[in-house]
Amino acid sequence: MSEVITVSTRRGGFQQFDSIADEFEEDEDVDMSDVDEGESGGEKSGLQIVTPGELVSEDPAWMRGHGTYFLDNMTYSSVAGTVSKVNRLLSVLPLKGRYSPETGDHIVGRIAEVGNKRWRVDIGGKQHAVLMLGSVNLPGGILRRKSESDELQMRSFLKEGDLLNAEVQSLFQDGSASLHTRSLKYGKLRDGVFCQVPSSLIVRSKNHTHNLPGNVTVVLGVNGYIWLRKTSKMDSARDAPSGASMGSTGGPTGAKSLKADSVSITRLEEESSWQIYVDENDPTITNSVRQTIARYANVIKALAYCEIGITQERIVSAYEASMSYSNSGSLIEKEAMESLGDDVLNAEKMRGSPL
Amino acid sequence: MAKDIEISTSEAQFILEALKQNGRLDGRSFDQFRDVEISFGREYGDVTVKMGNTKVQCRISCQIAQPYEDRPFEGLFLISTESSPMAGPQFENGNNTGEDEVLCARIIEKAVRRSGALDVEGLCIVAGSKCWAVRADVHFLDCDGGFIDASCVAVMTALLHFKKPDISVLGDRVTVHPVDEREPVSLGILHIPICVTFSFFNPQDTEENIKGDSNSEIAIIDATLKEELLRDGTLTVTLNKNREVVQVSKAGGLPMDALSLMENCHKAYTITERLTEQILDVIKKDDAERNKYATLLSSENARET
Amino acid sequence: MNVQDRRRLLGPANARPIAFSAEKPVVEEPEKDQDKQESISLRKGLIENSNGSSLIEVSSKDRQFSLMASVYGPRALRGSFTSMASISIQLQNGSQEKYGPTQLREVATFLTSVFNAVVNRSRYPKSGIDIFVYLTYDRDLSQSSSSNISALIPHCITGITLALADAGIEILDLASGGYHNGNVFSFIKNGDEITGFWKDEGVSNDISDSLEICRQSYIRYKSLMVSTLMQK
Amino acid sequence: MSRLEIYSPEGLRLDGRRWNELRRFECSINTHSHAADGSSYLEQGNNKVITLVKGPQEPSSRSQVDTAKALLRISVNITKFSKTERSKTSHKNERRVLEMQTALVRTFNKNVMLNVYPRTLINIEVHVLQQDGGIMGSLINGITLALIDAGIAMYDYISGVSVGLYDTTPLLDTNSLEENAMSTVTLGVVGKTEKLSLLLVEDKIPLDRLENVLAIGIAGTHRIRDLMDKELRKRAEKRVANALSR
Amino acid sequence: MGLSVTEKLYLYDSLTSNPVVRPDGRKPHQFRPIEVFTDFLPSANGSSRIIASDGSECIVSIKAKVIDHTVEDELIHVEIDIAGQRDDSPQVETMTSLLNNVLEPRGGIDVSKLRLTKRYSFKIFIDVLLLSSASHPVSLISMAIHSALNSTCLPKLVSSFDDLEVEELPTFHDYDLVRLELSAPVVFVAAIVGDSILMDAAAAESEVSNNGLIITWSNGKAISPIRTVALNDSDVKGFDPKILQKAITMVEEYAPDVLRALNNA
Repeated sequence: MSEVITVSTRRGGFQQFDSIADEFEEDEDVDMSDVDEGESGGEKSGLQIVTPGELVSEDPAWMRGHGTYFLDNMTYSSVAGTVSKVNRLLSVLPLKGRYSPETGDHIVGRIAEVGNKRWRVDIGGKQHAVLMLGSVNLPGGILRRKSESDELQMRSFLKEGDLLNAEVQSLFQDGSASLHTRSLKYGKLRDGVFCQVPSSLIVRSKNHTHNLPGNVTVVLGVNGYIWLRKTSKMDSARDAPSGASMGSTGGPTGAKSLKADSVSITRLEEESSWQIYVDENDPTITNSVRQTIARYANVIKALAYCEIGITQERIVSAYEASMSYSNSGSLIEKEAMESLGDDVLNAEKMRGSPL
Repeated sequence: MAKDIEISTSEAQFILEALKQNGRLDGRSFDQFRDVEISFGREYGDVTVKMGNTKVQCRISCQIAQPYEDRPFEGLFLISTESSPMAGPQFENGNNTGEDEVLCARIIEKAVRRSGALDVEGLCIVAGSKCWAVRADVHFLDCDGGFIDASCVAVMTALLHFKKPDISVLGDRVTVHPVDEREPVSLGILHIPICVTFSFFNPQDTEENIKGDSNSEIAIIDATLKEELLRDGTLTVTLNKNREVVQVSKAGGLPMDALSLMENCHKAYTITERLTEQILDVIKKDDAERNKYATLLSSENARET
Repeated sequence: MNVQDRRRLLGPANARPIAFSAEKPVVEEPEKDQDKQESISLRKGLIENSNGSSLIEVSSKDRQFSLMASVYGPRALRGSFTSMASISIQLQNGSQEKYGPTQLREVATFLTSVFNAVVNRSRYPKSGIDIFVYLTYDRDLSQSSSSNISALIPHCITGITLALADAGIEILDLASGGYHNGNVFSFIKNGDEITGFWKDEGVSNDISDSLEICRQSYIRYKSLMVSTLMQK
Repeated sequence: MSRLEIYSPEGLRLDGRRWNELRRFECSINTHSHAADGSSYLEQGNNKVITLVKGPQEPSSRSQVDTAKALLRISVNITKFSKTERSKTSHKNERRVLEMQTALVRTFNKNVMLNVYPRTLINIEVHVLQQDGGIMGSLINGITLALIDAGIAMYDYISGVSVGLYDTTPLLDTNSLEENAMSTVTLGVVGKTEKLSLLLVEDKIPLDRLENVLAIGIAGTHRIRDLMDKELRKRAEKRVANALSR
Repeated sequence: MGLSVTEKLYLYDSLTSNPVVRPDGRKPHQFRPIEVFTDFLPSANGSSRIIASDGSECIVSIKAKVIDHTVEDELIHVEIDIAGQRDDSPQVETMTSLLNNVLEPRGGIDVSKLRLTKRYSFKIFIDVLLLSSASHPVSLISMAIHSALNSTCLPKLVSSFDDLEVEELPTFHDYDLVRLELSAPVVFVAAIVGDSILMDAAAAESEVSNNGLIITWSNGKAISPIRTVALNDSDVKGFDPKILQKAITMVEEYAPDVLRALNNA
């Protein structure tokens, strides 16, 4: 393999029809009478696969969810995907599609437009999300009322292109999201790089910000937007031994927790000042941290390439497996990505934790 | 489009509800074509067609030109359709790339020109170097729906009506004789295509249209502008009286059962027959009118019969 | 959605016919060294309607040509917010249709990237600066050298810089360039920085030889520009 | 090409097919996952068509916002090299292409559940790399596949095919040689129904033969629907199996 | 694309630090892998499709026509179609002009191979369809043209070469084809970030580049056209003259590897 570039070629074809060349043995002539093919195949996996226009159920008792439409008692599928029956709700989950926001999702977004008292945020969905001026922390105190001068200097808080993480506060009638950043864990993102994976690979969970080995923190947006950064003081505070940052349970670390609290209160004010919107990175990011971040970015892309769901454990496991490649730049090759994916899955099987 | 015509919700509901109850605003039945009025201008090939409030004018002109290199034995034939804000605010000056305008122009093109309604070989004067170029200019004067149908009648009547100057060819020399010198000659018309447009409405939900078997979709013939604005789909069938389908265009819109589309084609045929007759009739009448003194003015000696 | 009435062909409300100002002083190179290959003269502020303009006339042994540059702006841009001025440059043939439209377009794109690095664009958010260059006259005197557009590029850069300065638009430095042996360099900061390089003929090893020669041209054009701008 | 060879007395066509045979039909989806939300590549005989579906997405301008439903846009790019003889002029803005685009938009407007995606834009780009007759049908099939791949809700498949009429024999799925020699009918059919979304006849056909032609056309589109469905299911099963094993 | 200020700062610092840290860990001279497919258009004389790992994609068709070269002297004709752009858009026109320069006979391409007889030649029509591109596409396009020309086969001439006297059109063998061995130049784009030079810059890297250099490589040497090109709209700056030579040296060092990979694979 060349150190400079890999080129894979194929003659005589438009693309690799991957392993689906086994068909067309059958005659393709058409008779006036319709030959109805068994459409109920594909249940080997136990999941029912349906395609648009297909009858999903004749039972009128179901409530019809996304991906379906109905006529009289019949429910039909409107997308290609798998049938999901939750309680009395019948829906079809498409195999692919854009991110659909849900209330409470922790997402990463990019400012697309600064509007009247609101920002429009690209979150990789069907529509931009809205971030109201009233839904962000304003400089100079967390509980301050927004003023007219704030409206005029919105671009000095967040401007086009800026990245932030936020929570979906509510959904509008048409399915678009309203965001908020009224917590110190949300807001403008700094000190790192952005990467993107299909949103279906991110599992909704309680926590989407993880500190990784090598002094790197990852924010896994539910929408598939990911931010990798150098672990900040705040990040490490969050991961400090339980109780320390929460300051709730007293116990043997009571004294310590008091101290932690006082730190966080002073920082709270500090963070609520202009500091939270400043466009500067931590000046102490070392070259080795940068290299670690690049490696993590490649590891995440490899997991996405193998269509493996992305979790903190898998990122760490893939990161460790990737150490066999001394140069993280070789992880952009397909073979390397595939073997990394296999390594992760094998390691999971060995440990017997299928997630 | 320059301005979209808006139709109020209550009016739209009223029209649709009426259709569901088998009624149309102007009292016509679903299969009833509006009466067609054809009138002629002073010159040959100047025709105005009126259908209700819709008014289309077509004028034929010709000149001598060079044939296309790859078709030396054929004359040229061009149909140009011009819409202007005069016909309605939905049209824009000088911009004929709107969806409806393009479709309308293409259908007339296919119905008349591509189907060979005009004998283009008869337009050849000297093979490869000289031929007649016939041009039909269609102007939309007033729009109340049914442009395609009216234009087609206008173009065909005008072509039948038109007379080009007589010529004599002597080697490479072509002499065009002025109309007052020699009787002009008619164009060769091979068949008369007639367009009939159906508009479809779906009285029920889309689900019923796609999955149901009631086939309850409504099809009306010759919609007015308001009906056109509200319709879910359209079909233009072009036929001639030889029972030939010249062109069919159902460019998307409400899915319709194949059998009911066939039924529509058959309905269109009866209208085709009637309109063809009407056209031939008015041509004959106009010809008689124009030539009523012909026998008197003839320099020939009268013969005993 | 279509609020503008486009049915009538009206010019902008404040349109004025083009007007040329009274004769402006010309800065010509002192004719001290006759062995110089080319003589050049610069003028500024010729077109009253524009915010800034310039005229360059060059004649050498084997080529004579002149070009005019005019600058309109900065003017307000409609639409979404942009944090920097956007520069658009158009190149036009004069009476002779010498260069093809795609070729002119490519040079214009090149010039745009040069001036994106020269104009202090962040000073003019949400604005546009339109620059027009007319290649008014271009004649080959010698049959031998193929008349290519490359040799004109340094003069285009000089012309645009002068017109920008005339328009009072902030620029980081006076940009200009030189042409030698098929290589074009555009410089700023006394030749310490390249803002553009263009080569349409020959191989790569002749580049370093041309660098110094082009830098000399740049310094010469720059001093001429300075004296033009100092004129009242 | 002599007219006689179009359909031999033995019942064989120029390319060896019988009257009711389709051309080779191969398709795959998700071929351009980086560039689009849904994509397909289709070979129907010698027709080769790439379709990219982008969206539903935020419209780039205010005029494209419809508060009730998504706006569907289709642009058809017929490349200059798509025919054996390279065309000198660009096909963009040709009236014939504009007509095709309009017909396609109106076909899919009624079949895609646009009301599910208010205030968005669905942009479809079709690139015809090679054409050999019956292109409209291939465009319809390609778009259907790409829309399904994008996970956009639609009522049913739409499949398209062209049928020619040679004397009294209808010939299914015509190629360009056949298309030049006889009248053809293009159909776009909804799912396994007999409902026609699109019907185009561009040359003379006896009225009393039309029904026959439509019947074989409908049967042909049903077969194409099944072939597309098969490919989609195969893909879906692979993905589901993949997801379960991981 | 529009990056945030902090992203740009982070990237710029990474790309200008020592050693250079690219966001995907590549070495400064390292290219991303590409996939090339050829000979998929039977109605064309040659065809290729090239896909970069970021999904950028380009399709090229080669069609040949016999012309009388005593009448018409343009033997190679390139046309570009960029999906979603008008034919007269600045990007299309600039790219057409640039590629016409790249494929200019006086540069690297040997047009004598298109010569059929004393009177007739093949004229090659190169149609480029750029389906999508994330960064400056010229490199991808030139590689696609290179592969397409590599795969091009033309009918074999059976009539005599000397036809100046005899008035006859060239005739060809019924099915024998001859491989056209025309090696098209490959164009490289080097991104300049501070004092660093990067090959095959990704979209985000282009976004923070101070400038870019287009360098044409043919028959083992860097040739014209060579020129600077802005890789983004906002951060274009001047650069040290030394960088120019450094970038060319870098291309000279690694281009042979790229061509070998492109031709052998």
